[in-house]
Amino acid sequence: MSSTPLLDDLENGRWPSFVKEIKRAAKNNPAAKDLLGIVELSYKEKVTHWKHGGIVGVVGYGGGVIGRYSDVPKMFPAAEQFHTVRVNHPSGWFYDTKSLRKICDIWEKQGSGITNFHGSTGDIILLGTRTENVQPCFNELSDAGFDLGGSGSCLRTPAGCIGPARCEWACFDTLDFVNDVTQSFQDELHRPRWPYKFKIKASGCPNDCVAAIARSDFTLIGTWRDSLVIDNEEIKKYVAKGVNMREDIVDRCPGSSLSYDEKTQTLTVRPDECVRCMHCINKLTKAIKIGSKRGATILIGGKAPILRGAFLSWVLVPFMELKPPYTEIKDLLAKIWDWWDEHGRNRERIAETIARTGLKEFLKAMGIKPVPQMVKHPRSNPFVFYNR
Amino acid sequence: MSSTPLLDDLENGRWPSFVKEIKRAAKNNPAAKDLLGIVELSYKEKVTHWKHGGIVGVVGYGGGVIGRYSDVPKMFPAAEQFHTVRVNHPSGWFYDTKSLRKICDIWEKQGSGITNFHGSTGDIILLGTRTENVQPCFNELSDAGFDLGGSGSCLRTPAGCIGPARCEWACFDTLDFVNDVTQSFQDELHRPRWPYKFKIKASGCPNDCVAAIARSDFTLIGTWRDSLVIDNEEIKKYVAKGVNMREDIVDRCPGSSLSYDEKTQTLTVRPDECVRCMHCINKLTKAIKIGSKRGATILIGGKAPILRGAFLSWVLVPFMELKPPYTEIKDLLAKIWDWWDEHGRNRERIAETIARTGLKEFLKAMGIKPVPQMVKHPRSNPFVFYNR
Amino acid sequence: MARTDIGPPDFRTMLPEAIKANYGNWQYHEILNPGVMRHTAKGGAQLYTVRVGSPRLISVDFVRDLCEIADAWCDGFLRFTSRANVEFMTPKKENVDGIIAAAKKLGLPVGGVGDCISNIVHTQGWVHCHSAATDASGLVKAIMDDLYDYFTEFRLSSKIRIAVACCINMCGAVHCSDLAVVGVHTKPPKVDNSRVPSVCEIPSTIRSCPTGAIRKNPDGEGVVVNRERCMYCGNCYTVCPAMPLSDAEGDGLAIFVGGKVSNARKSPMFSRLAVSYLPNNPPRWPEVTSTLRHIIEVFMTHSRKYERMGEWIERIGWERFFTLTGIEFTDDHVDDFTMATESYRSSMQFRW
Amino acid sequence: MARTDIGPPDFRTMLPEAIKANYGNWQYHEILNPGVMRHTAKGGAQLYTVRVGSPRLISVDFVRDLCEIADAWCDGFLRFTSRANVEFMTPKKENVDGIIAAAKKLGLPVGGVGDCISNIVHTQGWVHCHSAATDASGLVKAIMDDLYDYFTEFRLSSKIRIAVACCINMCGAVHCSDLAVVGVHTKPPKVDNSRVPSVCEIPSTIRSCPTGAIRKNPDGEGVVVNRERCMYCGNCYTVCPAMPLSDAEGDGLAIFVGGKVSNARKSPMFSRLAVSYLPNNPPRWPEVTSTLRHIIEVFMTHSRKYERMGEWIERIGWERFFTLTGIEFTDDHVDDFTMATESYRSSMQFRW
Ligand code: SRM
Ligand code: SRM
Ligand code: SRM
Ligand code: SRM
Ligand code: SF4
Ligand code: SF4
Ligand code: SF4
Ligand code: SF4
Ligand code: SF4
Ligand code: SF4
Ligand code: SF4
Ligand code: SF4
Repeated sequence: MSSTPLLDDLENGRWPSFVKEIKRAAKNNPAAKDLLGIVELSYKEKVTHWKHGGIVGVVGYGGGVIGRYSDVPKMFPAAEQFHTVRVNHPSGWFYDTKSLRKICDIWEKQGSGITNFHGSTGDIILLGTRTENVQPCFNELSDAGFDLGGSGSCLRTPAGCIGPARCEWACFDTLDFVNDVTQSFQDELHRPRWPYKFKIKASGCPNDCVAAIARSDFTLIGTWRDSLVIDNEEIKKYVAKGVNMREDIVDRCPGSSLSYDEKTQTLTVRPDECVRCMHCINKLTKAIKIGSKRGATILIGGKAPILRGAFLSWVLVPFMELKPPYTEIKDLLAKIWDWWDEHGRNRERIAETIARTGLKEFLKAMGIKPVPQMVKHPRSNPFVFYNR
Repeated sequence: MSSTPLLDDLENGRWPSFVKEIKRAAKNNPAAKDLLGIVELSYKEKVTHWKHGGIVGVVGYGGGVIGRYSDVPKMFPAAEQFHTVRVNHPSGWFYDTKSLRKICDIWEKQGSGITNFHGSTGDIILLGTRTENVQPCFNELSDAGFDLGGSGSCLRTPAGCIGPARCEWACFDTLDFVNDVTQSFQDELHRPRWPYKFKIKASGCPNDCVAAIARSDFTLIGTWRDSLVIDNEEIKKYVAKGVNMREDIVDRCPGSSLSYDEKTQTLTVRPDECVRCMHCINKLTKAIKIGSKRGATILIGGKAPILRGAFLSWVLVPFMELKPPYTEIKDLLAKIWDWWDEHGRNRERIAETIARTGLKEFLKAMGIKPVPQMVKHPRSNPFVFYNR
Repeated sequence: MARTDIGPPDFRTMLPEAIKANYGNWQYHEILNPGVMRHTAKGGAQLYTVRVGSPRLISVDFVRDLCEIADAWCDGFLRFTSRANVEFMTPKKENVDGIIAAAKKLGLPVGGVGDCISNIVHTQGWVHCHSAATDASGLVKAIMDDLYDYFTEFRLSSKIRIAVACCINMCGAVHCSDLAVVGVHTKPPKVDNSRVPSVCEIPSTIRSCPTGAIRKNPDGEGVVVNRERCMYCGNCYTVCPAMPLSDAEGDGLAIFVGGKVSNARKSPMFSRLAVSYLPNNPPRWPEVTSTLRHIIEVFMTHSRKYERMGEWIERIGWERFFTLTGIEFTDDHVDDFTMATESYRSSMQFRW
Repeated sequence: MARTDIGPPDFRTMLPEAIKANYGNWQYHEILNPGVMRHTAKGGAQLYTVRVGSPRLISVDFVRDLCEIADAWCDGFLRFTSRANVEFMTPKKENVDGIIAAAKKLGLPVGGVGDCISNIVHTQGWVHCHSAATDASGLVKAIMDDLYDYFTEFRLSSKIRIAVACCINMCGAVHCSDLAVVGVHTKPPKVDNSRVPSVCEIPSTIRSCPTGAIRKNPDGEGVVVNRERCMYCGNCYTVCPAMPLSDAEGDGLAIFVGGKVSNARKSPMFSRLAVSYLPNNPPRWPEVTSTLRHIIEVFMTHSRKYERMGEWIERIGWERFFTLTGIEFTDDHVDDFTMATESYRSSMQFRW
């Protein structure tokens, strides 16, 4: 009988199997083989067999590697140390096969041969290596032109959507921005020194294809200031194809900003009322285009629920043009980090620091004038700290 | 020159003038006259001239009178003591002129002759008397069939809308209920012994004409369980009169539960989707009637902003039939007060106690099963106190 | 000894015959004009109601005046509304004009029914309250003088409910009104440490402060207030009379907008801060009256039929509310109280 | 020494020619089928994208397999998506079938574009994390096996975005997903006081607890946990390794529903608790897969075109969600965390 009956079951079924993948790696890698044993044990016992952290790293960096030790080293000695190496992906997760193959070769040699393309922050996750291999692994990656991503209380690997590389709705160059900001803040990324982690994500339009508003402390989402553009010849074609303009487009517009004339088959927008939700544009890709005065909204504070409950990022700057060298946004980032460094408590994300001190204080420190776009509604309580 | 030039200005203008009223009382009442002086002084200096409380009352009661002293007794001796007597109004604020005249006579004799019909809790407010007159005033009121309302940390004077007396939408007998509950809890009303005040208000339907949801700790609002009833003959008449059924009725229905057929001029409701907001009923009074399985929703916690911010009452029991002797609701009230007495801190309204301990705990103590109608949405955080 | 705990008179003794006979049997109503409505009962019986404005702060003679009208036209009965108006009811159509004439003779406005601005729910102010940052009756008089025609005529396509409170205790439904004016203190309490030890319980005074701004006086008896942390709520003053907040210079008015309590169309909503400070300018408070009027006029121009203030603002967005009214948005509008984060916008949906 | 701080390779070196040439110049796209879309640039140039599912937890050989496809059909380039799918792009229409055939040969599903259930965003689980209450890769495999046809076929009229996290740290976008599965601990940490003093900093361990459940051990060294106050968040364990929460009996799964991040139609929304506990039942977690499938089927029956899960629930109301799905509403659903009151309903608008 197989020693991993529970995992074996997960080789069946139509979706590609991670168990098959671990087994493929296990063929010529003892660590991968022992990983299989450890995971099978967890499947049987319904508890994890990984121990809490342990500091492992490379010379000159404070992060980028997650130390990991199993609590069953006797049973599975080859996977006793199973550290993760986070490798910073190229913007948009584009690769040439030469680079990919290079990474594969390095990892086969220096680690378990098991990986995640990608971790949910965006890194290439090289899963499972021993302490003594960490530095050589890094050296080889560096020679191949790759560098580590973030871990610990630092800037985490920024990520962005595919943007202008393939998407007609990109309101700024997400890829260039992510690349530029990553390169500009290498020190912040590799040497943790803040109260806690800080994530940056950039989506080219309000569809937010990297879930930036939910998963990054500093969120950029593309938008535009003028009107979307309607091509009514194309609208007619959609109508001919059976699109119900009223029910599926006009009635679903959250700005109540569209009108449709059945007779002339023309769709009109009241630009002042459009909230740029993307719905009509998404559904009528040939007929409706985004506006041309493009830039991004900056939002702040997105994070998972530990400890005060989850936050979605809040509007901080409704509109900013985003052009290289991105000076304005880099200055803002520096200001934010300074403030957070000074006011943030240990293990307090920026949203929690702002929640504790009040958005008002934060805005003041940033020199940003409050505007109604920052709030769902003004305060309902009368407890104003008047400065009179 | 007049000694009250600022107030005199408020005798001008089309809206009836309270200054005229104070002056009317002042004609043969020195306290009223001095009140005028005190208020003029406030208008000049822009500060209040009333001092903080002082305990004044009648034998056997702990509340019903608000002690009030001026801080300018030398200037205005007749209004140095200017206590308020709160008199419990009859349900629905209905009066026969005999009773009203009786109150006038008593107040002319025992007080300033100045009054509010009514205070915003609902009492008749007799404004301005001296300590030695308080008991005689009460005695005479009692002889006339009136009693004091609430003040202090007790049950406050319950109030309700006009309900079945004149309104076709009353889903329960607000007047009888208010009267009954007031009579049943005289002890709780007159002898403060709770952490803080507790208010009850009853509106006969979701229009909430006494703002019960905003102003009472314990809120009853009438509703029904079956379908509203549409009379399409009357609908046709409204259409003939120019009502735009689609725009003004169907499109404004928050339940998206109405359909209108232009051809047959018929309006239909999907009862399962109707959220009983009252809009269509309000606007088409002859054509649409409330359902016939009537009762009330009980909500809890409405209050003003001191100290944790204002609360609107929260749904506690989505539906309860409300028929005399109202045993179920009285039992619930008793349970709530017991729990609050035990768990509430000093000056903590019931909403604040619930907010502090969690609705879950409160429901458990009340023996009420949680239902989705109590929440806007289930929790988004994963921090469940599992009881496994 | 007087009888205690008798409670209020049974309302049934206070109902006119026309109501008793049709109690719970009403079928529909019609609003005939801003001051008059007609209710029809199942049997066909009808009841006319005439609504009349009142300053609420009145003399007993005013009440007697009302009694005279009721005796003349309404079989000796009348009622007050939840907004301190007076309602005269009669089954006789022919009595309506008599009631109206009698009210007018007394200088009382007839109106407030239907899509009107009805009477203002208000409070005590300088007339009776130690907490007051302003007067209530005077403000209401000034406002209603200005908005008088909105009470007596149909100018709106929805109700506008106004409330006035003289301090942030908000005795009334200020926190859920279409338009609300609230007296605010903007200076910390003036601590009189010569009296604090004798008239106040120090520990409970310290505990009363929601922001922890009060601590023991390090230099002697009594307490001190940390100005930076004080949000002028007045809770300390309620507990300790030797810490009044009133200040001729500092006290002023804030305006809140967009609240409602009915469930019609939209669920109940809180009012939100529109203007954080206007000067306390008796006897006419022109800054307040003109701001209210201005908001109402902008609302009338831009709102849809039936739309309450808050529904309108929700539809157009707060950014448009501020643009259209020209009111400045400041950091005072940004919530920093206990539930503040709930009010921060996490959406790309906004207007410029 | 290796060079440090070189950062990632410049993405420009990783772009195929067809993209470089039309960078920022795309005009529109069409979804040709669940696995293929075509983007058209302003000049008329076209780009075909074939999307292929991946288990994310893969071997280097898997990556090499992908490279072979890319070399054969895509000039040696490929990319991954934000949901760990693989995208093969080519300007040549005739290459599309080749890519699809090659992917299928490797056993990889083609799909996930448009109104599909795309790949699941997930985390480490028992494969690598000390915090895990469950496995992630295994859950995803079990779920995607069950929902396979939703990936490869158009069965929906909107996207359904699923996320899986192995503990409430929620590494991913669980808190804003149409459907989310989260591993939960339901027993307090098992304090090993023989190790606490040596491996943990006691004051910061005590401070780490958001509910104040941890205090010094009154009977000796280390700390004790007040069971009543523990909400199993695991924050203490992050700070102090001698307090693991894993428990074979207690650990289980919660399901959250109705979140989204796009701004299309409705603003971003949080996911909300639908099922507070399902047993941890590897390797197939049948209770989880069947619950998800059931919710999806109810959603499909009752939702409107384009409506995301959360939009649907908002329209019909949570009460109907629970009725239609037959999921029991319990006190676990009632929030009692820091912002709980915001979630309590202050409205008469509800359905039976
Ligand atoms: C007399 C009074 C009840 C009482 O027991 O005293 C009353 C009586 C009626 N209300 Fe009211 N409402 C009364 C205060 C209220 C309040 C409370 C308040 O103003 O503080 C509200 C809630 C306001 C809010 O949401 O902020 C209120 C919200 C309504 C509504 C819902 C309006 C809306 O669209 O939101 C209706 C229906 C309508 O007008 O379409 C209504 C309808 C009615 C009807 C038509 C009911 C009926 O069939 O008799 C009554 C006369 C209409 C009118 O005044 O326009 N009544 N009504 C109150 C009169 C106050 C006054 O003097 O002006
Ligand atoms: C007389 C009246 C205002 C009026 O002119 O109508 C009034 C007057 C006072 N209220 Fe009030 N409240 C009055 C209705 C209200 C209401 C409205 C209601 O009951 O429908 C509220 C809002 C609803 C609520 O209860 O939350 C209200 C919320 C407050 C508060 C804030 C309570 C809170 O929890 O937020 C305070 C402060 C306090 O209790 O210390 C307060 C305190 C006070 C005190 C006792 C001042 C104090 O700090 O001790 C005022 C006495 C004034 C005086 O000298 O007469 N009053 N108070 C109302 C009672 C008349 C009556 O019995 O009919
Ligand atoms: C490739 C990818 C971006 C990337 O840089 O990797 C991407 C690419 C596209 N997205 Fe996306 N989205 C991608 C993740 C997302 C995400 C993030 C996520 O799923 O975690 C979202 C937010 C989901 C949410 O709200 O929870 C997202 C919300 C959208 C929407 C809005 C859908 C909605 O109605 O809410 C559209 C427009 C539409 O589909 O109508 C869209 C449209 C598109 C378009 C059509 C844009 C374009 O013109 O190229 C792309 C292909 C459509 C498709 O996949 O159906 N994309 N898209 C991501 C593919 C993930 C995958 O493998 O499945
Ligand atoms: C590897 C990864 C999951 C994955 O399989 O994809 C991951 C793994 C861990 N996360 Fe995460 N997080 C990962 C993306 C996220 C994300 C998603 C994102 O970045 O877009 C989130 C939600 C967004 C956010 O940051 O709030 C996330 C929220 C957390 C949290 C909760 C933080 C919070 O403030 O709520 C923790 C707890 C902590 O920091 O102590 C955490 C902690 C951890 C730790 C370090 C466990 C711990 O307590 O020390 C995990 C290490 C597992 C391991 O052994 O490798 N991880 N973590 C992701 C990083 C891969 C990468 O670099 O690409
Ligand atoms: S976020 Fe917008 S710009 Fe970026 S890929 Fe998605 S749809 Fe395109
Ligand atoms: S983008 Fe959204 S808000 Fe703007 S017109 Fe289109 S559907 Fe309406
Ligand atoms: S709350 Fe309803 S029942 Fe009561 S008076 Fe108002 S409309 Fe009539
Ligand atoms: S009462 Fe309200 S929810 Fe019900 S059908 Fe009428 S408008 Fe719609
Ligand atoms: S609002 Fe304030 S000042 Fe006015 S009566 Fe109430 S407690 Fe007094
Ligand atoms: S006014 Fe309020 S915040 Fe200021 S000291 Fe007093 S209790 Fe504290
Ligand atoms: S969700 Fe929890 S268990 Fe899973 S990887 Fe993140 S921290 Fe580890
Ligand atoms: S799991 Fe969370 S709540 Fe429980 S003791 Fe640890 S930190 Fe406190």
